[in-house]
Amino acid sequence: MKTRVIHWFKFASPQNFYYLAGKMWPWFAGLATVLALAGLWISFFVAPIDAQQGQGYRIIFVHVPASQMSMFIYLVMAGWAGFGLAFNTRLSGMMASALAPTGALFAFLSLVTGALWGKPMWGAWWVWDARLTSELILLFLYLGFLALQASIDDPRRADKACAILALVGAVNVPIIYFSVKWWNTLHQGASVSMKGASMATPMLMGMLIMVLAFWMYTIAITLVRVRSIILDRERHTDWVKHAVA
Amino acid sequence: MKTSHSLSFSKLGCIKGGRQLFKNVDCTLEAGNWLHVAGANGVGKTSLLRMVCGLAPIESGHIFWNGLPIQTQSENFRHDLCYLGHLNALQESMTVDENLAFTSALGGMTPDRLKTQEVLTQFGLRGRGKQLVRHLSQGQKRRVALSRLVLSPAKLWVLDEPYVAMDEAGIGLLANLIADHLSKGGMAVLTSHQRVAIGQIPAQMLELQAQ
Amino acid sequence: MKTSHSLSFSKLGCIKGGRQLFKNVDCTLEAGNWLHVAGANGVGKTSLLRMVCGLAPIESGHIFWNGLPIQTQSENFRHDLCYLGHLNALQESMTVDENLAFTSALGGMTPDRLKTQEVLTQFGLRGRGKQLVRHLSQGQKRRVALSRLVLSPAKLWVLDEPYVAMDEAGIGLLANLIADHLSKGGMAVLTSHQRVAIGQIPAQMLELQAQ
Amino acid sequence: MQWLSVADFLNMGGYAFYVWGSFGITAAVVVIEILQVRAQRREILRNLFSQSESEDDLHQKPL
Amino acid sequence: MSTSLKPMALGYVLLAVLRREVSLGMRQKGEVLTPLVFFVVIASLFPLGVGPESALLLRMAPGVLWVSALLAAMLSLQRMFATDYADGSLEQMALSTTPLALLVLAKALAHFVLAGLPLVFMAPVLGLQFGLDTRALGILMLSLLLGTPTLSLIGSIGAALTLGVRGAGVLLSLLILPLYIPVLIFGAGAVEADAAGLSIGGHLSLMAALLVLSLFFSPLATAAALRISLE
Amino acid sequence: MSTSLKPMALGYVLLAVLRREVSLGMRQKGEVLTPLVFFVVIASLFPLGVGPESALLLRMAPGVLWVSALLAAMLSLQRMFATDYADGSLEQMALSTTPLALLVLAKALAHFVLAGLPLVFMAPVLGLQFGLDTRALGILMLSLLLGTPTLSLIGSIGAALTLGVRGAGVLLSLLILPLYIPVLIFGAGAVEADAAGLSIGGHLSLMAALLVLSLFFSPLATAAALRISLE
Ligand code: HEM
Ligand SMILES: Nc1ncnc2c1ncn2[C@@H]1O[C@H](COP(=O)(O)OP(=O)(O)OP(=O)(O)O)[C@@H](O)[C@H]1O
Ligand SMILES: Nc1ncnc2c1ncn2[C@@H]1O[C@H](COP(=O)(O)OP(=O)(O)OP(=O)(O)O)[C@@H](O)[C@H]1O
Ligand SMILES: [Mg+2]
Ligand SMILES: [Mg+2]
Repeated sequence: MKTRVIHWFKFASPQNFYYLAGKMWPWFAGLATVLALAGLWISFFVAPIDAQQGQGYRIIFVHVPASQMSMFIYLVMAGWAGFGLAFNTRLSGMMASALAPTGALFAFLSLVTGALWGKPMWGAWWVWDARLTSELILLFLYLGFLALQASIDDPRRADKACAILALVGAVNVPIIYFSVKWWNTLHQGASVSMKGASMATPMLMGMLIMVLAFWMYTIAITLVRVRSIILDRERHTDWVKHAVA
Repeated sequence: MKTSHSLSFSKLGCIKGGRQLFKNVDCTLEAGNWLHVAGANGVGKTSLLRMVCGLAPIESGHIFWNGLPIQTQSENFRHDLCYLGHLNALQESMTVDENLAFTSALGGMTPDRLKTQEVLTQFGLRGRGKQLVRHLSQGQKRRVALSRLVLSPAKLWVLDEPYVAMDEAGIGLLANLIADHLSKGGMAVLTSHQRVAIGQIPAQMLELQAQ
Repeated sequence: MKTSHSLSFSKLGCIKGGRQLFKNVDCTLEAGNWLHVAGANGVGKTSLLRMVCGLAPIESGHIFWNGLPIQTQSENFRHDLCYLGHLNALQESMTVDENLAFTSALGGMTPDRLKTQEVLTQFGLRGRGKQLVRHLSQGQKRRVALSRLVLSPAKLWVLDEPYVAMDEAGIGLLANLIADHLSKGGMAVLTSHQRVAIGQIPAQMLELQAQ
Repeated sequence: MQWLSVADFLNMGGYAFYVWGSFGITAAVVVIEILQVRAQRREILRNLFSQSESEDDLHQKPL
Repeated sequence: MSTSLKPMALGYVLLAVLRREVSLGMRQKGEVLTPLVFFVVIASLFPLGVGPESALLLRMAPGVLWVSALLAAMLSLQRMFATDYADGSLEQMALSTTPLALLVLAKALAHFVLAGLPLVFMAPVLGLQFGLDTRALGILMLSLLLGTPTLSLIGSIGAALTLGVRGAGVLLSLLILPLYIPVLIFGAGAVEADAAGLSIGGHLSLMAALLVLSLFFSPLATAAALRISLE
Repeated sequence: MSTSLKPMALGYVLLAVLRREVSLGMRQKGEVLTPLVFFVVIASLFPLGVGPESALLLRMAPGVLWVSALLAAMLSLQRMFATDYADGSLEQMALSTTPLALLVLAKALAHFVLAGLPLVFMAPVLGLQFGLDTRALGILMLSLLLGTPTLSLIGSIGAALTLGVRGAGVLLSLLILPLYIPVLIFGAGAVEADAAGLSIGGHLSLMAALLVLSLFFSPLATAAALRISLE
């Protein structure tokens, strides 16, 4: 039993992961490129015009993937963080801090593309809708994570502190989401419905492919970033000196 | 109840900021003895002491208390431990008495007015109980911090540069206090750049070397 | 330009919290000499030094610098003065280099990289320039604080327990530094519970007595 | 093909600013992130190489 | 002396910490007064910024008062552990035989007593200035009474995480303000719902749930964060 | 070395302090970002407290944004001198040959650059969320640009006065918020006046006057306050 545990941790050692990630990321990057190209093709040339929203609906092909990724990444990040706290593995913290910037960027993209969509569709850049508001709060949570990470100079302490923050945030995300939802619906009825027209198949396909492309991109960029982080954190070890020599 | 205690390090190592401070430190301290951790500035004495207390994580090697790793019995170990660091752990805007009362309370004891007064007298601070710590001199603050030792039932004293800011009388007082503690089967680990004799008990030396 | 300086106290007294710490202190210090302010904990050494620097108001008596009361020439006096207190005056979240650069800038000098590096080497801190002060050991912090002395053009050094936290090598280093300063016509006022010889220059003693 | 001309494509049915703005900012963010990650890696490698020089300094015995 | 503390002894330590914190707070007479006055000042800024229209002010009142209370409670969070950290007392607490989570709970409660409770009693006065009626004032007080302990508890996590960090004050706000949002929504929501003639049972029970949840989890998270800060 | 510093040397010291402060601020990347994010978070709290009704939000916008900016700028005030005080640097500054008022001026300017200026550029984004139009956004920015340096300057007095006092954060807010009120009234007033079709020249010139006044007096007051804190 014990040997197994040790074996497992060896597998997750930064050194091994560094090489593993080095082998893996080009594949994911390649996949991301191919899928993005395909997705873009479908978005602009295959998917038909929307009956109600005209061509403007095409924003959906970046908006929805960005929104989804921003939420998933937070979950994954909190997962890594929790794992790191529980088992005291160094890699977990590095993964969490490699994911955070990308998650924050997607949250930002979700807000910007949403705003760019909202202006023509609702006539306002922003409304205080439940979903919009909770996405904004999610961005704040990411920023808090990043700010805390940046303010603590000892990386291992920073990892642990951020792990606690991520976990506390993860507990709160559902609470925030439901409270915001309730807050909004209390005052005004369903003034805005986010569901567009029933989706045509090519639209759905395009969106799915774009979502996949975003996934691949996220994995690739995270792997590259975590490699840098590993090098930085382990710079005094011998294997790093060999690796970069 | 167990009467004899022991502290031992095995292959203890410390890395700070990617620099190996020390490694493979082995050492055993039995009841009634004291360990003088010595070495140049920045060699890692404070870091070692903080590891012993469980304030800093142990990166390599082990620290055993009564034969068990300290991490596996942290509550037990904390009960046997009294630590005094570079900082005095005194609230500047509280009086000496209030600070001591709080110290006792943290250890789960009812603060005892008479005992407190006695201790203050012993440390040359008679009549200062009602004075704010902010208004004490550096050496007086250190004395108040040290009086925690007398009030604690701990077996193991871990003292980081306890003689700092103390005048000669104060140093003598403290040395006697430690000698007394050792004679009752206590133990002490201390760092200091001054070599102060503790009663008749020879120091067990641990000289850390810059790597 | 004046070359020889003098510091003198006349009937200096200090009351803290309604308690007379000392009174009628008279003393004159000429260029090239140093004054060791000694006395038990809490006798008023720090209070005296802070009065000398103009940080605490003078309640009774006078302090003269070159024959004039220090209050009447505070800018002049500050230019001739370098004070190092119990506190190190280092920004914990800045690097050593940045702290030193700022110290120089405060004195109206351009921070000189080479000079700074030289000073750090002198104080056994070579290669530490880029390290955050937070990550230095207690003694290393004190060394950085003391390196201010070398960078300052001041004539009068006022040092409150400068040897605290320093290892033996560090104490020797500092004593040499002071001796050097004195030999160039500088002056020093310091407190310490350790009697450290400063080169061949005998200390002018000022023993404060508890009243 | 649903687009009449390149101009029609670019016009996006009058939603050019919003649609191209969205895709543009997404592309920009992706590019910036990639550049930032590369810069970060270069910086870290540079530090790694310069590290061996300062190594001697750092491992000096204190006095 | 026994190795492990008895429950009674634990209670005693809890009380001792509470007493120490409160007496420290009372020492500087400002300590209790300042969050309070801050609450007043900040709430009064709005009429100045927005203009004196009473209908508008009345509509804004629950939200503005809750936001002001939240900010007032938050501003004093930072020093929950700061001085103990700087002078080494926190190390001693971490090394004491009492579970750190318990000490932390006591500190959070002390924060509530010193910074939260006074706000509860000040709120009606400010509410009057905005033109709220008696019923609304009562509900405002009730919601603050249920909400401010949660604020102290959640806040303690942030205070522990930002310990020893430069710019801790602002960072702290950044970390915990998003977490405060549910409390704010239900708290201000309760007053508004009642004004709109709706039932407020849901709001209040949700706030109670939040309180229980944070009473349980936040001391643990805070204690873990403190140990990390001390490393 | 001459006893009294030359004007050029004075300028040099001023620059050195400015550079040090700004580089200290930039060190923790968060330092510049946090007041900014704080501004955003706090401004977003109000809709959450008040409710999502857009007409109401639009009416509140100038006041709420100005109050939020003011609070964001204020929260970072506290550390203007705090670390320098704690570590003894401030004693050294007071003992240096450079006039303390000058050092203080440099520090206040650094605070404006780090904490005030970013707010000016963030304000339009928040304005959009509240539904302000382009013209109103421009005036909002202008009023903030004129107002935030005054906030930093006035704030430095408070920061100096509350140095080393327990609970400095809250006390500080308490001391300076009343002093901030004129800036707030004219700043938010300018945006509202324009929305109501009135001229804003008066508002802006009053703000400029406040700026000049505080540029002149506040370094002196701050320096005096610092000397008192150091005693
Ligand atoms: C700043 C403004 C906006 C933000 C922050 C935002 C945020 C989000 C989020 C978080 C999702 C969830 C993705 C998921 O659950 O899979 C989403 C999905 C979506 N959004 Fe937005 N959105 C914004 C504006 C808009 C606008 C203006 C429209 C269209 C009029 C829109 C249409 C959609 C659609 C169609 C979906 C997918 C629906 C679904 O999967 O259930 N969004 N958005
Ligand atoms: N992040 C870091 N980067 C580089 N070095 C570090 C870092 N953190 C700590 N150190 C070094 O680790 C050592 C810690 O020393 P420690 O405080 O244990 O010394 P000490 O033996 O107690 O010295 P002193 O006698 O001065 O108190 C110092 O040399 C310090 O410079
Ligand atoms: N408000 C006060 N009330 C009573 N006593 C006070 C007050 N303020 C200061 N004191 C006393 O004044 C003295 C100040 O001493 P000071 O710090 O100058 O001592 P010191 O000689 O430097 O001692 P040390 O060697 O410990 O550094 C102390 O005895 C202190 O208790
Ligand atoms: Mg040490
Ligand atoms: Mg002294």
